[in-house]
Amino acid sequence: MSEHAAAADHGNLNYLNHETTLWSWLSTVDHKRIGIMYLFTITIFFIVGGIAALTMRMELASAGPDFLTPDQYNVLFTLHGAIMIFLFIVPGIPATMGNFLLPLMIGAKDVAFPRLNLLSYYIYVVGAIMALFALLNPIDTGWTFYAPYSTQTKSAVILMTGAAFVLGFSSILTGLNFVVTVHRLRCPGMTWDRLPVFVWALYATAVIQTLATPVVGMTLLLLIMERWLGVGIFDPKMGGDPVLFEHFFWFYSHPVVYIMVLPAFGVVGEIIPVFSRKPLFGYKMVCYASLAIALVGFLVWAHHMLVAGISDTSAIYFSVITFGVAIPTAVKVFNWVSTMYKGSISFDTPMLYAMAFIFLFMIAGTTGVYLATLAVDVFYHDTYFVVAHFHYTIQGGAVIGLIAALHFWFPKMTGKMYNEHIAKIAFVLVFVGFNLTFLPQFVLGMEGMPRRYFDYLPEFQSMHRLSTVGALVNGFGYTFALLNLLFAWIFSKRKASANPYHSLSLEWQTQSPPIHDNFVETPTVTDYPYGYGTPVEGGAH
Amino acid sequence: MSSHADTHGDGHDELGHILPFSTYRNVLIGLLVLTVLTVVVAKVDTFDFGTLNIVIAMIIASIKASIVALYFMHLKYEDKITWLYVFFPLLLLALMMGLIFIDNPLRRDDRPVEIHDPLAQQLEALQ
Amino acid sequence: MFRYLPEQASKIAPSVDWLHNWITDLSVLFTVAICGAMVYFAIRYRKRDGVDHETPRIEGSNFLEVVWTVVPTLISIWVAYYGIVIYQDMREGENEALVINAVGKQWIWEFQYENGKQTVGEFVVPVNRPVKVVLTATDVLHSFFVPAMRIKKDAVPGHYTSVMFTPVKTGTYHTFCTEYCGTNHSGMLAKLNVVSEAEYERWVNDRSDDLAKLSMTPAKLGAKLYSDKGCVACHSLNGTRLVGPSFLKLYQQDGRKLADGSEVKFDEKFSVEEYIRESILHPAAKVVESYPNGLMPAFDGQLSDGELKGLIAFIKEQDGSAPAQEEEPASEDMTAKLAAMSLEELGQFHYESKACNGCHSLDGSQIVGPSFKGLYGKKGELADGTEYVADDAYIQESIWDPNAKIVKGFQPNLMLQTYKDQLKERDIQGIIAYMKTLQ
Amino acid sequence: MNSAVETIPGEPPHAHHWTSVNAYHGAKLGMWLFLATEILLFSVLFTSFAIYRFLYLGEFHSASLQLDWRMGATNTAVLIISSFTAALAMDAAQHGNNKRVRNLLLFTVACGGIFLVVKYFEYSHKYDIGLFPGRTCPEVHADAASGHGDSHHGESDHGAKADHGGGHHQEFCWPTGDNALGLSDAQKEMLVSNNYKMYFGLYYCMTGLHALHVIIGMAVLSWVCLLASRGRFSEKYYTPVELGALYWHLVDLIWIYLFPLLYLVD
Repeated sequence: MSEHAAAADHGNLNYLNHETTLWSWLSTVDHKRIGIMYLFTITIFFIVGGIAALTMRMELASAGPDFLTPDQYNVLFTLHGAIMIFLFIVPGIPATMGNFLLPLMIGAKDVAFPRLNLLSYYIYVVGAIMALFALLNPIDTGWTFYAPYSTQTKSAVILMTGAAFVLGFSSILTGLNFVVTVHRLRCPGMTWDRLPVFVWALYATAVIQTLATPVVGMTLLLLIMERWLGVGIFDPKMGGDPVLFEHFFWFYSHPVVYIMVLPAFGVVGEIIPVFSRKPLFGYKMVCYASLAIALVGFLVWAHHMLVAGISDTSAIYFSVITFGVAIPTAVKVFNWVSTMYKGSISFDTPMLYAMAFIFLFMIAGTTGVYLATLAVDVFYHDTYFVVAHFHYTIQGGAVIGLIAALHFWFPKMTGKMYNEHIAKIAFVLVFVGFNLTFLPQFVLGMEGMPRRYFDYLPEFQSMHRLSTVGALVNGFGYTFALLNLLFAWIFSKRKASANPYHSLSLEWQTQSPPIHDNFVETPTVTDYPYGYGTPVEGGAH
Repeated sequence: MSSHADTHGDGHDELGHILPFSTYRNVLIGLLVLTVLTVVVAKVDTFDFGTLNIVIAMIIASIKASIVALYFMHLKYEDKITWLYVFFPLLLLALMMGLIFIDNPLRRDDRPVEIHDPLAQQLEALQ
Repeated sequence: MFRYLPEQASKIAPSVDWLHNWITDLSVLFTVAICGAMVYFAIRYRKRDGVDHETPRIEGSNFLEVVWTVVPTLISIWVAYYGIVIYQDMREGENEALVINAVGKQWIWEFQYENGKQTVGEFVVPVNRPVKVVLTATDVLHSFFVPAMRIKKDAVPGHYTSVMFTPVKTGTYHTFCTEYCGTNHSGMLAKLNVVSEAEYERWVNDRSDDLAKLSMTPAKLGAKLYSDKGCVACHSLNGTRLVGPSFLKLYQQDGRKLADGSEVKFDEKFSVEEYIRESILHPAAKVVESYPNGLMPAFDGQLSDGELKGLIAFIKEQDGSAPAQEEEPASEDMTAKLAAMSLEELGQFHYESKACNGCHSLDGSQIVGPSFKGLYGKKGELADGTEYVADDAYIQESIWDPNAKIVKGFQPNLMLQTYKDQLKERDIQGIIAYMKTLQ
Repeated sequence: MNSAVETIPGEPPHAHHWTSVNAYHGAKLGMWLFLATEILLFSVLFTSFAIYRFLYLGEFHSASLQLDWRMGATNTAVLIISSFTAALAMDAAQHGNNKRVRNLLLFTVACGGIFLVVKYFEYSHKYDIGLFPGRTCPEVHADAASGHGDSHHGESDHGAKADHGGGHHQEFCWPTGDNALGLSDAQKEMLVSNNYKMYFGLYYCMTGLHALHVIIGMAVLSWVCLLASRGRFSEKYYTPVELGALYWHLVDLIWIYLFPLLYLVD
C-alpha cells in the first residue's frame, strides 16, 4: 500500500469545477479534461457509425433491393468501416481512458507534453470535420481504399483519405506523448515491474501508434498523388502493382487492430483482480505478453492477403508467423481466468463486462485460427466469416473493453455512481444482441457468402434476418448503457467515495474526481498494485 | 525491452554531452571524402561491379549516415531507450522491404493458355 | 459441429473440411473449458452475503505459464503444418491440367478456352480432371471464388494469378466475386457446370453461336441481340410505347427532347449513331422526356463493338419501310421443330426467344417482373390486396392479359400485351411445364 | 494557456509536472521518436523504389541517365556543410553563445535555400524536356512505341499472342490529358518513346517530400534563430536548438540515401 498521506479532501475543488468557462475547457492542457473531450467526440462518431451499420442491416434483412441502391449500400459500408475505425475505435481507449488515467496511474501530474496533447485533440477534430464532409460527398471504396478501384472511382476518395491522413497524425502524437510519459514521469518507486498492467498495455499501444501510423500516412498520401498527379505506383496500366498497396496498407492496418484491442486487454487485466480480490495471476507474463503482441504484430500483416496473388513462400511464412501472435493472447486469457481462482468475486457491471470480454474474445481468438490456417483461409477469406471474426475482436473486444472501463472508472471520473440495475439490464441487451448479430454471420461465412454484398442468393436469407434482429437489440443495448452513464453523471445525487471498489491501484488513492494536479504531493510506491489477499508461502512474484 | 536501471531521471542530471570542435571538423571531412568516394565509384567505369554497385553505394551511404547520427546528433551519448527507438524503425524498414521482396519476385509465373482458334480471323473481322 | 459448409465437389474439399472440423473441435473444447472454468470460479468463489472472504495472495506459477505457452504452440504448429500441406495439395496435377483463361471485368466473368470458345458468366469443365483457371482482370481487383470447390484467388489487373481444382461431382455450382469491385459487385456471379468428359468435348467444340454470328449481316446480328438481350421487352418495333421508346423511325429523328427539359440535336458533331451507342452503354446519360430512368440496365462492358454496330444497323433498318419485324411467319420446318419438342423444351425455347429472360430471372432475383424460380403453385398477394394462386389458369391469363392480375410490388403495363396472338394453347402448356422444372 | 510558462532569458520554462533536466531528456526522447516516424514515412518510398527498381531494371537505368548527377553532388555537399554548421550551432548553444548560434543557424538556413534553388533548376529542366508526373495518354498504343530500353526483365514479352481480349497487356499510358499542359511534340515523343514506367513518379515523390522537409526544417531553424537573437538560450537551456538541429540532421540523412539511389546508380 502506498503510504503517502491520505488524499486530503480539497473541499469539493476538482478538475471539473475549478474552472468552468467554455474557454477553460477548449484551451485546457489538463490530461483529464482532454480525455473527457475525446470521450464525447468519439461517442458522437460511434453513434454515426452505428446508424450506418443499422441501415445496412435493414437493407440486408431480405434478399433483393429494398430501399437502397447498390451505390448507396457501398457508400454506407465504407462510411461504417472508416468512421468506426479511424474516428471511434483507434482513438478509443488510448485517447479517452488512456489520457485520463495514465498520469494518475504512474503518479504524475500530467503527460510529458501537455500542449502537444491538446494539439493532437485539435488535429483529431480537424480530421473529424474532413470526415464529416466525406459524409456529404460519398466514397464507395470500402475503408481499405484498395488501389485500382480507389484510383478509378468517381467518388470523393481524396477527402476521406485526407481525413484518415490527418487523424493518423493525432494518433502518432498521442502515442509519442505516452511513450515519453511512461519513460520519464513515473513517480519515485514506480519501477517497470510495479506499473499497472493497463499502463503496460498503453505503452505497447503507444509504440505501435507511433511506429505503424506513418506508413499508412504515406500510403494514403501516395494514393492521393496517384489520383491527383497519376504517379502510377499502384496503377497497373503504368507498371504499378495494386498488391503493393495492399502490402503497405496492411503493414499499418494489422498493427492497428492491436492498437484497438491491447488497451482493452489492459482494462480487463485491471478489473478482474479488483473484483476477485486476488492478485493478477502471472502479472509479469501478462505485461510481457502485451509487448510481445505489439512486436509480433508488425511481422504478420499479409495474412489479410493470403489469396491476393502473393507468392506461396510469403503465404506460408505469414500463415505460420500469425500463430505467433495467437500464443501471447491465449496466455493472457489463461492468466485472467486463473486470477479468479479462490477469489471473492462480486458481480458489479464492470466485472460482468470483463467476464463477457473473456467469453467473446475466446470466440474471436479461436475463429482467428481458421483464418490463419492457409488451406482454410483460401475458403474463408473475404466471406462473412471474416466479418464476424473481426467484429468479435473489435466490438466484442475493444468496444466491450471501453464500456467496461467507462463503468469501472466512472466514479473516479465523475465522483458519482451510476444506477447498477439499469447498467446490468443494458449489459444483458448488449451481450445478447451482439451474439445474435454475429453468430449467424459465422454461419453465413461457412455457407460461403462473400462480404460487402448488397444482394445475396435466397438461401442466405434466414441468417440475415436473424442478424438484423440482433443488430437492433445490440444498438438498443449500447444506447441504453451510454444513456444510463450520461444521466447518472448529470442527475445522480449519489456521491461516490474515492475508492468504491477498494482497489490498490494508484489512481484510486487520490480523491475522485481528482484535483487538477492529480495528487496533493507526489506519491511514492513500494509494491505492485495487485497485492490483494493474505500472503501464502509459495506466492512470491 | 525494459531496463530496470531506467528509473526516474536515470542518473546523469546535467544536460547534453559537449564535444570538442575537432570532432565536428573530422566528421565533416569524413562526410565530404565519402561523398567524393561514392561519386567516383559510381561514375568512373573502372570500378563497375555490375549489380554490386548499389550495394557499395548503400554501404557508403550508411557509413555517412551513422557518422552524422553518432556525432552530429550526439546519439553516441544518449541512453539505451533512444538507441532502441533508432534501431526499431530501421528493423521495421528492413522487415517491410524483406517481406515484400519474398513476395513480389517469387510470385508464380502463370501464363494464360495459348489460343489456337480456327475462326479467329473471321471473328476478329467482325469485332 | 453442424454441417454448414457447402457440398464437397472437389478432390481437395474433404481434406479442407477435415482440417476445418479439427479446428472447430479444438476451438469448442478450449472455449468451453476456459469459459466453463471462469463461470465455475465465479459461482464457486462468489462474494457471499456482501462480505469479502479471505483470499490467498497467489501471484502466479511459472509451471502453469510454461504449460499454457507450450501447449498452444504445439497445437499451432500442428494446425499450421496441415494448413500448408493441404494448400500445396491444391496444386496437384498441374502439368496435365485443363487450362481455362478467366478475365474479371466490371461485373462479369469472361471465360476463354484453348480452342477460342468464349463464354460470359458460365463455364463448363469435365469431371475428374484437374482444371487450372488462369485469372486476370482488366479494370479493378476481383476475386474468383467457387465455394463448393473450396478455391479462391484474386484476379489482379496487370498480373496473372491461377487457381486449381479437380471436380469430382457433376452439377452446377455458384461462383462469386469476393473482392469488392464496385456497384454490382454482388451481381458478378458465374455458373460452373461440371459435366461428363464426353459432354464437355461436345460443348467445347460446339461453336454454333460463333458460326451463326459469322454468317449474319450486322442487321441480322442486331435482330438476334434485340431478342436475346431482352430489348424486345421494352422497345417495340411498331411505334407503340412500352417501357422505353419504340425503335420505329428512331434513327431518322433529328433531335430528342430530354427529361431534364434540354434538347439534344443530331448533327455531324453528335450523330444519332453516337446517341444510340451512348444510350445503350449508359442509358441514364440522356433519358428521353416522360420515360422512366433507371429501369434499363447499362450494357457498358457487356456488348462487344461488333454487337453494338449490329444493334445500330438493326435500329437503322426500322425506318418504317420494311414490314415491322414480326415473328417470321412460322416456316414449315420451324413448326415441325416446335411440334417435335417436349413441353419443357418448348417452354424453354419460348422463354429465350420471347425475351422473357429480359424481365423474369431463373435464380430468384427480381429484374423487372417476378422470378420464374418457385413461381408455379406460389400463393401471394396482388396489388389490390386479394390473394392469388399461381396455377395453370393464372399463368395463362397473366401471359395473355398481363394487366389482369398485377402482383404486389410490381408495376402494371410493363409486360408486352402482344403475346396473346404469338403464344397458342400448347405454347402456354410448354411454358407452364418449363416453370415446373424450376421449383 | 494556463500552464505557467514564464520565459526568463537563459532559464528553462517552468513546467509544473516535471523538472527542467527531466524536461530536456523527455523532449529529446520525444524528438528521436518523431525522427523515427519520419524514417518510417520515407521507408514506404524507399521500399517502393527498391521493388520497382528490381522489377523494371532497364527502364530505371535508362531513366536515371536523365538526371544530372553534378547537381545532385552539389546538393549533397551543401546539405553536409549545413549539417556541420547546425551541429556547431548546437555546440555554441551548449556554451551559451547566443550570437554565434544565430549566425550559424542563419548560415544553415541559407544552405537550405541554396539546396532548394538547385532543386528548382533541376525540376524546371526536367519540365522543359517533358519529364513530369501526371498522365499523358496519347492514343499511341504501347506496342508501337515500346521502350528502347532493353528491359531484360520478362515483363514486356508476353506469352499469349492474342491474349484474352482487350487492354490487358502492359499498355503504357502516361495520362495527363492530351494537351492540357501544352505538350510540344518533342515532349510527347520523349514521354512515349521512353517507357519510363513510374521512375519519375517515384523521383518526384521522394525528392518532393524531401524538399518539403527541407522547407519545414528551414522554418523551424529560422524560429530558433529568432529566439537566439533574443538571447533566449544559455548553458542551462538550449533544448529548441538541439531539437531543430536534430531535425535538420535527419533531413540531411535522408538526402544522403536519396542521392546515390536516384542519381548515381547505373
